[in-house]
Amino acid sequence: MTEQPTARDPRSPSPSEVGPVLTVADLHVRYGGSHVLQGVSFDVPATGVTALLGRNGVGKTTTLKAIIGLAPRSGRIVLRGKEIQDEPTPRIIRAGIGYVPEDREVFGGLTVDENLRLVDPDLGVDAPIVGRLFPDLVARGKQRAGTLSGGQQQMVSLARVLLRTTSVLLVDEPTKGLAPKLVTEVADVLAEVARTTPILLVEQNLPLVRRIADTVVVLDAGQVVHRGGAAELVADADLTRELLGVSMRREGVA
Amino acid sequence: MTDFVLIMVTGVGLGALYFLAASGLSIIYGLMGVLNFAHGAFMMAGSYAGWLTMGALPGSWSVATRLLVAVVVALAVGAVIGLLVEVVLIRPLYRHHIQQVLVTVGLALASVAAAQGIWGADPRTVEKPEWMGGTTLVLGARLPNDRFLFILVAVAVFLGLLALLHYTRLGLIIRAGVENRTMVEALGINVHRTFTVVFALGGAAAALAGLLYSQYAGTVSPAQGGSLLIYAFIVVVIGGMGSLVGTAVAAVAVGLVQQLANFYAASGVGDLSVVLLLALVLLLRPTSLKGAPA
Amino acid sequence: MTAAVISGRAIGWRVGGAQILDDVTLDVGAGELLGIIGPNGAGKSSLVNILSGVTRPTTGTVHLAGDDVTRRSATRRARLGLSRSFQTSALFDGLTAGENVHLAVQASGSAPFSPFRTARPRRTPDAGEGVEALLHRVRIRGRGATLARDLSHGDRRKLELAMALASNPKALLLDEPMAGVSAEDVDGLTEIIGEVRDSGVAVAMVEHHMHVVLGLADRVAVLHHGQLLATGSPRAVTHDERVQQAYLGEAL
Amino acid sequence: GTPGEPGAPAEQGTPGAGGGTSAAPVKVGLVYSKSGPLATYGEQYRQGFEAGLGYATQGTGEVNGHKVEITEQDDAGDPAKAVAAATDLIGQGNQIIAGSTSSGVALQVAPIANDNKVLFISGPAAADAVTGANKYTFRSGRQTYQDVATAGSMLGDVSGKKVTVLAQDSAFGKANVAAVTAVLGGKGATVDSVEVPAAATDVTPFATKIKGASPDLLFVAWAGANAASMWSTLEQQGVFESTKVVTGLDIKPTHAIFGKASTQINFLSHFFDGAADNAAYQALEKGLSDQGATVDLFTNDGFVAAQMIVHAIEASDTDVDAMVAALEGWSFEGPKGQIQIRPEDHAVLQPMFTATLKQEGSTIVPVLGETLDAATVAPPVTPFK
Amino acid sequence: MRPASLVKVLPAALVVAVLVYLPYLPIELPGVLPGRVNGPGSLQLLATCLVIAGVALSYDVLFGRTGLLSFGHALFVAAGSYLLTISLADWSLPLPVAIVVSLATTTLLALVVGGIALRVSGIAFAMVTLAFAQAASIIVMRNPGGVTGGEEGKSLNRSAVPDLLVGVAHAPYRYWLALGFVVVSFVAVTLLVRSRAGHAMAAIRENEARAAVLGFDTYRVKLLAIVVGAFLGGLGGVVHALVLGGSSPHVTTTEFTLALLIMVVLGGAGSTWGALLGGFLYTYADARLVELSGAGFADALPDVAQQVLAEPLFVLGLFFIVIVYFAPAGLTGLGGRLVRRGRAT
Ligand SMILES: Nc1ncnc2c1ncn2[C@@H]1O[C@H](COP(=O)(O)OP(=O)(O)OP(=O)(O)O)[C@@H](O)[C@H]1O
Ligand SMILES: Nc1ncnc2c1ncn2[C@@H]1O[C@H](COP(=O)(O)OP(=O)(O)OP(=O)(O)O)[C@@H](O)[C@H]1O
Ligand SMILES: [Mg+2]
Ligand SMILES: [Mg+2]
Repeated sequence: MTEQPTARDPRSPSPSEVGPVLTVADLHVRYGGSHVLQGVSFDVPATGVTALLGRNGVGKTTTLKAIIGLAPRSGRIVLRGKEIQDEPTPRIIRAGIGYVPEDREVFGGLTVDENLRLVDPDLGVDAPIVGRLFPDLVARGKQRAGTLSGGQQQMVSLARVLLRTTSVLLVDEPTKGLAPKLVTEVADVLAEVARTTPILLVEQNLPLVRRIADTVVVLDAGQVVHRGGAAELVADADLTRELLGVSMRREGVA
Repeated sequence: MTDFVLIMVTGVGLGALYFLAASGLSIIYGLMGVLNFAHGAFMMAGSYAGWLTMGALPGSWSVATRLLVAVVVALAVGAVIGLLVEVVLIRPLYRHHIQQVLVTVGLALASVAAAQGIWGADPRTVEKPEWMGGTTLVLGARLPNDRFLFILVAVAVFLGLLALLHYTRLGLIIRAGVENRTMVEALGINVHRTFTVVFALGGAAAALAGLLYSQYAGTVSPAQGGSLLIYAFIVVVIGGMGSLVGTAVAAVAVGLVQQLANFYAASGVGDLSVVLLLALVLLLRPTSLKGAPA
Repeated sequence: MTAAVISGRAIGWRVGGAQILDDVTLDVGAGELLGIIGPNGAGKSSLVNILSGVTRPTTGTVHLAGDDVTRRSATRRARLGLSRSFQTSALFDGLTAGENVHLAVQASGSAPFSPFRTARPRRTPDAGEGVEALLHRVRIRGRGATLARDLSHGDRRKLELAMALASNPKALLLDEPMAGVSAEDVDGLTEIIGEVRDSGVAVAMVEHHMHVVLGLADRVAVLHHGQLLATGSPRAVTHDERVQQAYLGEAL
Repeated sequence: GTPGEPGAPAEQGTPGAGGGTSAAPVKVGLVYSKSGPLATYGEQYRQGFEAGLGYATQGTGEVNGHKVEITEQDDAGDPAKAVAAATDLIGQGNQIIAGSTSSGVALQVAPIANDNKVLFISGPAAADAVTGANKYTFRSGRQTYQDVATAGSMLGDVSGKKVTVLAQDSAFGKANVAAVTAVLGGKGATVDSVEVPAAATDVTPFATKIKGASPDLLFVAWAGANAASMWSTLEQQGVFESTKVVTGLDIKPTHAIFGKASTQINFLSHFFDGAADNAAYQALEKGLSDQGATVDLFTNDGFVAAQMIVHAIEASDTDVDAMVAALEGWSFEGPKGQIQIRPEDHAVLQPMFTATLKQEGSTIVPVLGETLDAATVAPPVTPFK
Repeated sequence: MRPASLVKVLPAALVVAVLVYLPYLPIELPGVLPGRVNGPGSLQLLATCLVIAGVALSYDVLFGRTGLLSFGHALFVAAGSYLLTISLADWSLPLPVAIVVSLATTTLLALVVGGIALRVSGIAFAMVTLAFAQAASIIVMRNPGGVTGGEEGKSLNRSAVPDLLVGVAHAPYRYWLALGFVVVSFVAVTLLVRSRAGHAMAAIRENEARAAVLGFDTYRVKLLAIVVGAFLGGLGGVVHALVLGGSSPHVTTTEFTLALLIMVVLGGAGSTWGALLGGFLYTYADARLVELSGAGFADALPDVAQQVLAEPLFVLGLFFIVIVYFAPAGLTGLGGRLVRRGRAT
């Protein structure tokens, strides 16, 4: 791999044009004795990709789960002007959030087609968006999702949320365990999706972040320690080392 | 030949009863991973609901009419009990499978004891429509009419459940929810409601089984549900833990084996035939029965 | 016989009417690290499962230190010196890191099972120098008393490695040890795995992080549609056109 | 210092004999099923006992100035609980134990009575083994043998006749088969049996076998579950058409269980409402109606137990051997008629009844057939081991 | 012995000492025990409670320690009990030989039943063990050859056991016998839990698949758990028969196994003290709850409520549900929690 300049889609409006689609304010999460999130606040702009970064275990996944009510939380969460912090998960999802979990979590006993129809009974593997983005899945409509390879499962997991129109997508480490070629493909898919739907993306792969993210939010020790443009952060080697414990140069070298 | 026909038909009739008893157990286990020990209590509730209803309706109505009303009442009672048990007892313990089993064990003990306290331990006779008590002559065998009814109802329940699971959205959600509740919710589906529906369904199936079994036995008693439950368990295990088709096949097999062994085998074998069948299936095809980890 | 510690010969695996693996032959020698790469669904995890004994191949044989172990169970192979990690982590979540390693040490012990032979009490922190040494080896010495479920992802991966090393294996199979590990921890893990290899263990590692594979591997095997597409030095393989097309694609 | 004897009370002195006056109460322990599957039998027994105690003590509740102090304990039909209760009662100075609704309890408590030399009067439990169990064990009811002998009487001369026993494959069923073989086989009948496994849900195969064999007499020994479906199956398969069917008459609530078959069955009976009429019977009826109850099967056993206990205390209020001696050979009038306690094995020689059921309005009532003399149905002597 | 382990042993020693002394304690505890503490009734009740407590502990080896949900443990207890009474009465064996025969046969039975049932896991395992136990129950009920006594049970051949174990006056000795059984089980289970095999059991309970690839022979470890549990359960059956003066078919039933399960959960699964406490309290409550219906406060209730409350299983069942809900770690877990909270404040 070689370093490349940030490839942001020129058509996407700049973040300042519209108000945020999602606002998280003073979010706290406690698991038993441990206080995982200690007052996290940030906005997800109405366009483009916002990357949520941080070392392992700082609470990135927890933040996403807390937003959709899968983690015990307190604080304020506003989706398009509507407070959702007290709603149950299904209601939040239907209010317009799509969630792609960290570990894929496809339904192993169901076929690929059934996994998709769960979201929308009328759209299975023959849905146009599936054919366009994930041609490999189309032929596997009748295969049980549990027998798919890791990458194929990731495809199902992504395809699942794209069947429905949403205000914002929460995507947790979508390229984990994917072959390099697929990483590029997924990045492209996300970039394309981001043209119409804002994405809050958790990702360890900094080159990918640099390529598709507009803004970044960095978590550490349960709090937001940095907010800013993606390009600026990635360009600043000292800052990346300080915030993420790694230098961009090394990471970029293939 | 005559004897054989009689044994076969009553065997299948018995299998139908076993299937009815096992179906509710099987869907609740297969879909929610909850081994419902209170299923026997659900069956007992159905049989007592039926008995009380038939007693409360005006005696001028025909027995068959009263029985029909009793079936409706029992189904409703079973569904409501299943619903309450799910909402009050099972749901808060979600993810703790062993605890769920334990709660149902406690419930089974307490409710049978309660019934014993209220109505006494002795069996009470139930009224049976004239036609069901009669027989039909086929190939020289006097076939009890009620067995035909049981078989008919069992087939209807079987097909209904199968269709529900595979051809409805509810079925799809149920099958997905079995695997990963959280993710179903994260897709915007209210899975709680679905599981409550499953339990209500299981409760209704149990109540129906209980009521029909009391018709078959001619009496209701607190212990009845429990004795049928053992067979339901065995049927569910032989059927492959939660597979509806497997349950149906196993139920018929168990009914037939029991009747044939009781008639043809030496006294003593008939008794243990069902357990022997279980051990045999286990030794020959252990993988088909690999249960979900408790 | 070659000096291969672990080798698969002409392995084929069919399931559900599909040929998942087809005539795959590979060897890993002592002190060697073989990187296994390939597109998703190529059959890498399946191969690891077959080598470790979790699944049986349809055709072909698996040899461990020269012995045919194709018919041996996973447990048996573990006792013969073959360790592995899983693509998704599998720890005893309710036990501390130290206890996890302690169990692994015990599992590999050669003493026959005697129900009433007392082992050391489970909850004491000084449960044996072996445990400490292992935790040290994977750089999580200070976390021995932390419950496994409370460890960070990277530390969990390290703990798994410690458990795999507990039996002093001759061969180690790693299925995507870096998946989901933050950039910072990737370096640490890479170092640890390198040390393990250098201590003379035969390591086979499935991994999608190319820079890790290229940095560590002595040889790389590329699987594609269940077949061996190429084997060779990292440099040779990355420059193979077919590999670039099937696997690497346009690099980020 | 060293502790005293284990189990010894604080200060010496025998409980129950305190004071030394003749007015010391006599303690009697009742261990029976107040709860559990046989609670209905137990309740009848208790009602009968209360009536019997009133009758035998002329309403005073005292014998020779000794108050009879009753302590009740529930065994729930569980021998373990019964043993604990009996031990407790004996430990507290009860020298007389009565009750035992189930045979399991009776057979576990009898040895305890022998071990501790207390008087034990078994209740409704029908097991033959209670008779002749030991010197301290008596019974107040009938035993299986007497039931079977009554059934045999219904066939007239059984010589050369074919008799089949339909019984559950259990101790109770086996005892019945053995008794029929002994009683009727001894008189020249060919006896065979159809034993139904406890686990059988459907009795059709067995009904078919019986129908095929078409015996002259079918004796049905069935306890508990499935009775209703068993009878309707026998009826459906036409067993009644060719065979005379005999069984025991159980308590009132079960009379409806026979369904369509009820009028075709010949019943033998230990006791039922209207089986006899004498002073004791009237006292029982009166005593029961005071409690809001009516005469039924096991009220007799409680009544007779009370009669026996009062008679024993009349002989001595402390010496159990004297009580045993007084009871052995005692002949008296119970609700069923004249009763005698056989000294050799404590068998209770008593009349038995045959009956049929009759639909009367919406209820089914038993009608007395014959009253069989105690001697005709007397079991053979089984001396103490 | 190191001071640390001394501290651990001390409470157990203290409890045992107090229990050993009870037969010399002529005081009354009205309502708690029938009559004097050292009266035969009380000691018989306590002896029964202790035996069942030990049996519950043997069940916990499977359920709490290894995570095996078995519904067939009654089989082994019944085997111990019936084999003893049968070998004493029908085969006229002397007591020591009879005990050895009972235990050896029970262990063999555990090997066979466990060997087959372990071919499946999870709930299926539970059901298979249930089926085996059910078969045994049926056989006992059927009274083959007249040896089991069917539903009437089988009484102990008094002449074959020492006089000290017979008779109401000798209740203290039966009590000590039961206590001895509990101590033996306690020591055996404690040693087992600390052994390599014990650790393997814990590993299997936590994550069986993981334990397998670590190199634990999970099949053998599980079988070992079943065999040890069965051995102790069989020993419990032997002592039960001696304490009770016979075998009763109640110990063959599924209800009995379910009761064991309840006891263990009630006290705290996977804890030695928990299983003992649960077994003891359950048996005690089952025996004494009947008094509830006679208690004064119940008179105010309507008849139906009184009848229902008079069923011990109703009260126990409900109490059990409450425990599962509010104290999932059982009474000992609850106790531990309270102690910790007390220290914290
Ligand atoms: N259910 C839970 N119970 C207790 N602690 C939890 C739970 N889930 C997460 N944690 C803890 O919360 C912390 C944050 O976890 P989280 O998964 O959100 O981190 P992350 O930033 O997503 O890490 P990674 O990069 O490894 O995915 C971790 O220390 C984790 O151990
Ligand atoms: N039981 C099965 N039935 C049908 N196909 C199966 C079955 N098990 C695995 N497969 C298929 O075998 C192929 C290989 O799977 P495997 O998990 O080995 O891939 P992998 O190389 O490890 O991929 P990844 O890098 O994504 O983890 C996949 O295409 C998968 O769908
Ligand atoms: Mg995460
Ligand atoms: Mg893989």
